[in-house]
Amino acid sequence: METVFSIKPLLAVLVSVAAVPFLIWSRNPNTRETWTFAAAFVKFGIVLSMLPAVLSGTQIVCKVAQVMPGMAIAFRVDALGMLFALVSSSLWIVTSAYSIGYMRGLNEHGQTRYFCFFALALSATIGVAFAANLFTLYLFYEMLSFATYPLVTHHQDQEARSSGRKYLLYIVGTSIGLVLPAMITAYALGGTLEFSTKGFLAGTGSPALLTALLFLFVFGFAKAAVMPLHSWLPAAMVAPTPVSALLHAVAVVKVGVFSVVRVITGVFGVDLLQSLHLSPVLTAVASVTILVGSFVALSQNNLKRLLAFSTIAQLSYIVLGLGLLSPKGMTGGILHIAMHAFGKITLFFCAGAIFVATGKKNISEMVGIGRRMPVTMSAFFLGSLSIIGVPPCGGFISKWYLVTGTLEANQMPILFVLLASSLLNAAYFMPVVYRAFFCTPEEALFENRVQEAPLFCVGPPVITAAISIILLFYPQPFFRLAESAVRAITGG
Amino acid sequence: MSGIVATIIAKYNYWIYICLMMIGLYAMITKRNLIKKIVGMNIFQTAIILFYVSIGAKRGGTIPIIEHAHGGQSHAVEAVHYINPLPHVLMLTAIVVAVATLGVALALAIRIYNRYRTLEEDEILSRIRGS
Amino acid sequence: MSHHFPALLVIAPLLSAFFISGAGWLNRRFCLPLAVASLGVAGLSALSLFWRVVQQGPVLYRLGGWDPPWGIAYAVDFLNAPVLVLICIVALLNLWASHRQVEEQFKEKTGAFYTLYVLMVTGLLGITVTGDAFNLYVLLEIASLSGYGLIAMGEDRAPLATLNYVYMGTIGACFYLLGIGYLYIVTGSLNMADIARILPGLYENKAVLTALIICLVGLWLKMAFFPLHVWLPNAYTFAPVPSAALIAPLMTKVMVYVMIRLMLTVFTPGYVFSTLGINDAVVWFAVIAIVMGAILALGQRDLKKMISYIIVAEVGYMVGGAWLGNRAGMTGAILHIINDALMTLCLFLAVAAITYRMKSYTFSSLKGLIRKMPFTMGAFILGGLSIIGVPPTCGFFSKWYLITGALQAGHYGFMAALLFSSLVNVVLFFRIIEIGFFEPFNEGHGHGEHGPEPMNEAPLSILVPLWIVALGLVVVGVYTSEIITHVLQFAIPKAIL
Amino acid sequence: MKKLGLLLVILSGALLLYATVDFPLWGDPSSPASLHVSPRYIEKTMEETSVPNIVTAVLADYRGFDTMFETTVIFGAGVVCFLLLRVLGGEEGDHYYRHLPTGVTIHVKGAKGKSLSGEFERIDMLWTPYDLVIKTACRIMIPFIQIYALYVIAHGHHSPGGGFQGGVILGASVILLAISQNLRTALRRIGEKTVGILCAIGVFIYAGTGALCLALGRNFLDYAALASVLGTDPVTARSHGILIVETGVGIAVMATMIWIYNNVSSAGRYDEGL
Repeated sequence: METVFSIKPLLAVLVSVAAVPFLIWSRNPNTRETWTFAAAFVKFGIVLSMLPAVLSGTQIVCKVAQVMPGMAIAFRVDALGMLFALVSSSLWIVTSAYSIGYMRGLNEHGQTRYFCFFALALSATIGVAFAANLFTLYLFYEMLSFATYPLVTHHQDQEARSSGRKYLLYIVGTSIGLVLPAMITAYALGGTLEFSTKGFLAGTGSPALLTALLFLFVFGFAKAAVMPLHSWLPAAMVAPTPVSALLHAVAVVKVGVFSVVRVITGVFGVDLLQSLHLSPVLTAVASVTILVGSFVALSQNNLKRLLAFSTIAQLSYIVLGLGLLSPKGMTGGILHIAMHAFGKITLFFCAGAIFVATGKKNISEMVGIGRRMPVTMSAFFLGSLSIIGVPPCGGFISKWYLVTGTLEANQMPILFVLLASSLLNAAYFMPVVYRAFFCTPEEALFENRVQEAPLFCVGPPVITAAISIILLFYPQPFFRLAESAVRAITGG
Repeated sequence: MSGIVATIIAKYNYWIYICLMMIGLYAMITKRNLIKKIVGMNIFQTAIILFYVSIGAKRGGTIPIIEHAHGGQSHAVEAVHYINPLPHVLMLTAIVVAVATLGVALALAIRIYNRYRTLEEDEILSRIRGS
Repeated sequence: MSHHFPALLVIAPLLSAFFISGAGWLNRRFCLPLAVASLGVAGLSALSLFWRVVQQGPVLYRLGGWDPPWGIAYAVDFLNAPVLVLICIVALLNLWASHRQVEEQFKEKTGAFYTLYVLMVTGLLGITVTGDAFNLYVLLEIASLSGYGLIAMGEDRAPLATLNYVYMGTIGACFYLLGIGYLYIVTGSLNMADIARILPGLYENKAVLTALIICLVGLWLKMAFFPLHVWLPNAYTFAPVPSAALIAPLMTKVMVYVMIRLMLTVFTPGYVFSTLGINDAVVWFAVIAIVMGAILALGQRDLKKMISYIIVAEVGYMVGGAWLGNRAGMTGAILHIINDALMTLCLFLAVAAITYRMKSYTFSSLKGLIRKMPFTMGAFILGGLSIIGVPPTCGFFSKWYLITGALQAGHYGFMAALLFSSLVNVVLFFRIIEIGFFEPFNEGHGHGEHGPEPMNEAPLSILVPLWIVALGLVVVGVYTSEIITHVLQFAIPKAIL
Repeated sequence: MKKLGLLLVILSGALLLYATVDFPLWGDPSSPASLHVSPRYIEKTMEETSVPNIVTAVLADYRGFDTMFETTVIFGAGVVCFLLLRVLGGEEGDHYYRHLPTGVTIHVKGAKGKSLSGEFERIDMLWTPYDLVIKTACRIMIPFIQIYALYVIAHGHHSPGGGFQGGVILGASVILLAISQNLRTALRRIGEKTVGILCAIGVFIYAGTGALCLALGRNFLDYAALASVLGTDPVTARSHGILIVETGVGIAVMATMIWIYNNVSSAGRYDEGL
C-alpha cells in the first residue's frame, strides 16, 4: 500500500483549534459565527481534499512528534478514518448552522464558550479519526472528554452539575482505570502502539491475558456506551440539543465506537480474534446492549432520553458488525457509523426544533405536533426510517450488510437480534410520528396552524434527512471507504 | 554472653552515645512542651557530635597539631601519632548547625508564645480548636 | 571560565545573598534585581553544564583544587544536570511571579526574605551538584534553615507548623548525618564516588546496612514519605504563597533526588536491590503513601492543603518507582522529579494568583472563579490535568513509565495505587472546576444572557510565568523522548535492566 | 503516644546498636577511618599549607568549602531570627525611668521613650539590675575577653582555635555587656544595622576570597592563586588565605551571635533584653 507524507491531517485537526482565539476575540456574534463557519468549511475542505487519494488506496501519514521511544504523536489517514472524518466534519457545518438557530432562539448564555469548546471537540474528533497509533488516539480521546464537559454542563445548574459528574466519572474513570493499564500492557507486550492491519498483539501474550485486554478496551472506551457502562449517555442529554446532536449522536459516541473498531482491527487484528474465538463473546455483549437499550427506549417519555437509549442500542450494531469478523458484517458495521450518524442527527435536530418552537420535551406533550410543525416532523419521520433500517433511507444499506454478515458468519441468533431490534425501533419511533400526525382534533394539543421553529433550526434536519435519502441511492463514497477499510483489515 | 559484654566494653563509647541519642529522640517524640522538645533536639544533636568525635580517637595519638612547626619539614610526620582530624572538622560544622537550628527554634517558640501565651502543645491545640 | 560553571552555579546566588542582605539595610530597591541577576547566572551555568554533560559526559570540579577523597568535589552527571536546570527555572519563575506579593507582604523585611530565598536556592543547587556526602548535609541544613524562615513568615499557625517541621526536619537531617557517620566508620571516606568504590568489599557489614536504612529514614522524613509526612501539609498550607511556591515544588523533589543518588551512586543498585531485599516492603509503603495521600486530599477544604496532600501522594509515586528495581520504574521516578516539580509550581502559582485577588484560598472563595479569572483557572486546570495524567501533559508520561515499571516488576498493587490516585485526582480537580463553574447557581436554568460579571484577572506578572509553566508542562511532555534518550537513560546504571 | 515513642526509640536504638558489632574497636589505629583519607592530612598538611594545626588546615582549606557553607548556615540563622522576630516601627508602651541622683524609679505610661533627658535613665521593666560591682567587673573584663578572642582567631594556625571559637568569644563579650548593663547600652555600641551588615561582610570575606581565587584563574577557594597577589609562594599563600577566611568567619560568627541574641532576648523589640 502506498503511503504519502503530508501535513494535511495535522491541518485538519488544528483548523478548529486555531479558530478558537478568533472566536474569543470576535466583537459581535455574527463575526463569531462567521469564523465558526469558516473553520468548519476549511476543515471539511481539507478532509475532502484527501478523499481521492484515500479512495485510490493511498495512505496519508504525518508524524508530529516522537514523545517516547516507540511512541509518537502521528496521524495516518486510511479508509476507516477517512469515513469517520468525513461524517463528522460535514456534520459540523450543519450543526453550526443549527447551533446558531438553537442558541439564539433560546437566547442561551455563554455562547462564545459554547462555540469554542465545540471547535475543540471537533479537533479532538478528527484527531481520533486520523490517529496512527493507540497513544494518539488516547490523547485525542481524553481531549474530547474534557472539551465536551463544558458543553454537557452548559446550563450550569444543579442538574447539569450532577450529569456532568456522571459523565466524567464514566468517561474519564474508564479511560484511566481500564484503557490506560490496557494500553500500557499492550505496549509492554507488543513494544509498539502503532495500528497495523494485522494487529500488533498477535502471538505476544497468553490467550487469557489477551482476552482480558480486549475487554478492558471494549468497556474502557465507555464513549461507545456498551452496557453496563452506558448510563452517562442519557444523563448527558441535559446538554443543549445541538451538543446532544453532534456529540452524542456523532462525535463522542462514534469516537468511542471508532476506538473500539480500531482496537479490534488495528491492535488485535481479525486473525488473532478468530484464533481466540472471541467473536461470540463480543457479539453477545453487543446483542445484550442492543436489546436492552431498545426495550428501555420503549418506556421513555422524554424524547431526548428516548433518542439516547436508541443511540446506545444502535452503537452496539457497529460493535456487533465488527464482532462478527466476517467481511460483510464488518462493512455493515463501518457503514453504520455514517448511516446512523445522518439518521440520528436528524432526529436530534427535530427534537431541538420542537423544544425551541414549543418548549416541549416529552413525547406525551407532542400529540398532534405534526399539524403545527409539518416540516420538522416529516424530517423526523425520515430519520426514524433510517434508524429502523427501511428504504428509502441509508440505514437500510448498513442493516442489510449486517444481516448478510450474520448469514455469512452463520450466526442465526444474531440475525434474530437484529430483526427484533428493528421491530423494537419501529415500536418506539412510529407511535411518536403517528400521534404527531394522525390524531383526532380533540386529542391534539396544538392548533392547526403551521408555526415552525426558526429557519436555522428547521433547515439542518431537512438537509440531513435529505442526505439520508440520497445515501440510499448514492452511498458510493462511504461505501467504497468501508469496503476498502474491510479489505485492508481482512487482508483481501 | 561474654561476647556481647566484650563488644560493649570494647565499643562502650558508641553505646553511650547511641543511648544519649535515643534519650534526645524520646524527648522529641513524647514531650508535649515545645521547649522540652527543643532540649531533646539538642541532646540528640550533641550525642551525634560526640559520636563523631569519638570516631577520631586513636590509641596513642595526640591532638592533631604538629609540634615544632617551623622547620618541621625536616622530620617526618607519621599518621599514627596524631588522632584523626577529620571528625573534628566535620563536627565544627555540625556544632554550628546545631546552634543555628537552636536559634531558629527558639525564635519560633517566642513567636508561638506571643500568640498563644503558652508553650504546652496540648493547650495550644485546644486554643486553636476553640477559636 | 567555562569549566568553573559548577562552582559558579552555587557561588553566584551565595554571594548575592550577602549583597541582598546588605541592600536590605541600605536600599531595598536593589534586592530584587540582585536576586534575579544571581539566579540568572546560576540558571545560565546550569544550562551550559547541562549542555556540556549531554555533549561530553560528566563533569568533575575540584573545590580548592584538592583531589576528591581529600577535598570536596562537585560532580555533574546525567542524573543531576536536569535537576539543576529545573531548580533554577522554578526559582526564577516563582521569583518573577511573586515579587509583588513579597514586597506587599514583607515591606521592611523584603531584603531578609530575598536573602533567604536565594540561600534556599543555593542550598538546593548545592545538594544536587555535590559529590561529597557530608557537604550534602551542610547544604541540606542551609536549604532547610532558610526554608524554615520562609515558611514561618506565614499567617496564623505558621510558626507552630514550622516548629514541627523544624523538629522533624532536624531528626531527618540528623539521621542522615548519623548514616554518613556509620559509613565513615567503615569506609573512612566521605566522597560519594570513593565510598562507592570501597563498599563492594563491605556488603556483608552490618554497619553498611544500618547506614543505608538510617539515611533512607532521614531522607524520607525530609521528603514527607507517608507516614513521616505529618509536618508537610500544615507547613505548606500556612506558608506565605511565595515561599510555598518555591519550597513545595523543590524541597521534596530534591530529597527524592538525593535518595536516588544514594541508591544509584553510593550504594550501588546491586546492593540496594538484590542484597538488601527490602524493595517490596518499600514499594508497599509507597502504595500506602499514594492511597492515603489521595484519600486525605479528598477530605480537604482548601486549595493549599489539598495540593499538599497531593504532594504526599506524588512522593509515593517517586519512592515507589525508584524502588521497583527496574529501568522503567527508575526512569519514571526521575522523570517524575522534573514533572512533579513543574506541576506543583503550576498549581501553586495559580494559587498565588487566586490568593492575590481573592485574599483567600478556601474552596468557598473559588465560586464563579472560572468566569472571573479564566486565564488563571485555565492554567490551574492544565496543571490539574497533568497531575491526573492526561496526555500530552508531562504527568502522563512519568505515570506511563511508573506503571510500566510496576507491570514489569509484577507489582500490581503499585499499579492499582497509581490508577486509583489518578482517579481521585480527577475527582479533586473536577470538584474545584465544579465550584468555579457552577457556583453561584444560575436560578433561571441558564436562560437569558446574564449581565457580564467583571473579569478580574491577576496581574500579568503572575499570569505570564504561570502560563509559561503551564505550557511547559505540555512541552516537557512532548519532548519526553528526547529527555530520556539523551539524558536519563545514561543516568541509570546499566546494572538496572 | 508515650508507649509508641518508646517503642520507636527502642527499635531505632536497637538497630543502631546492632550495627556496632561490625565497628572497629574504639581507638583502633588501624580502623578504616584512620587509614583511608585522614593520614594524608596529617602527613602532608605542613608541606602543602604550612599550617601546623591540622584541624584548621582541613577546616579552612581541604574542606574549606564545607566551612564556607557552615558560616552561611549561621548567617542564615541570623537572618531567619531577624525575619521572624523583629518588630519594626514605633513601640508604644510603658517605660520605667530611674532618676540618677536620687535613685527614684518612675513609671511612664504610653510614652514613646527617650522623652525624658538629663538625669533620667531608662531601665528595664522586668529586671532592673543596678549593681555597681557587676557593672564595673564586666566593664573591666570585656576588653580582655576581646583581646583573647582576637588571639584565638589569629593563633588558630598553631593552637586550638580559629574563626569560630574567636568569633563566639567576641560575640560573648558584647552579649556580656548587654546582660550586665542592658540591651540598649550594647546596641549603642554596636547597632542593629552594623550587626546585620557585618554579618554579611564576614561571610562575604570568605566567599569573596574563594571567588577571587576563581578570578585569578584557579579553582574556587584554591588559595594558591593568591600567591601572585600576596607576593609569596603558593604554600604560604594557602596559609595566609586560611587566615583571611578565618577572620571573615570570626566577624560573621560574632555578628550573628549578637544578632540572634538581640532578637531572641528582646523578642524582636530591641528595647529590653534579659
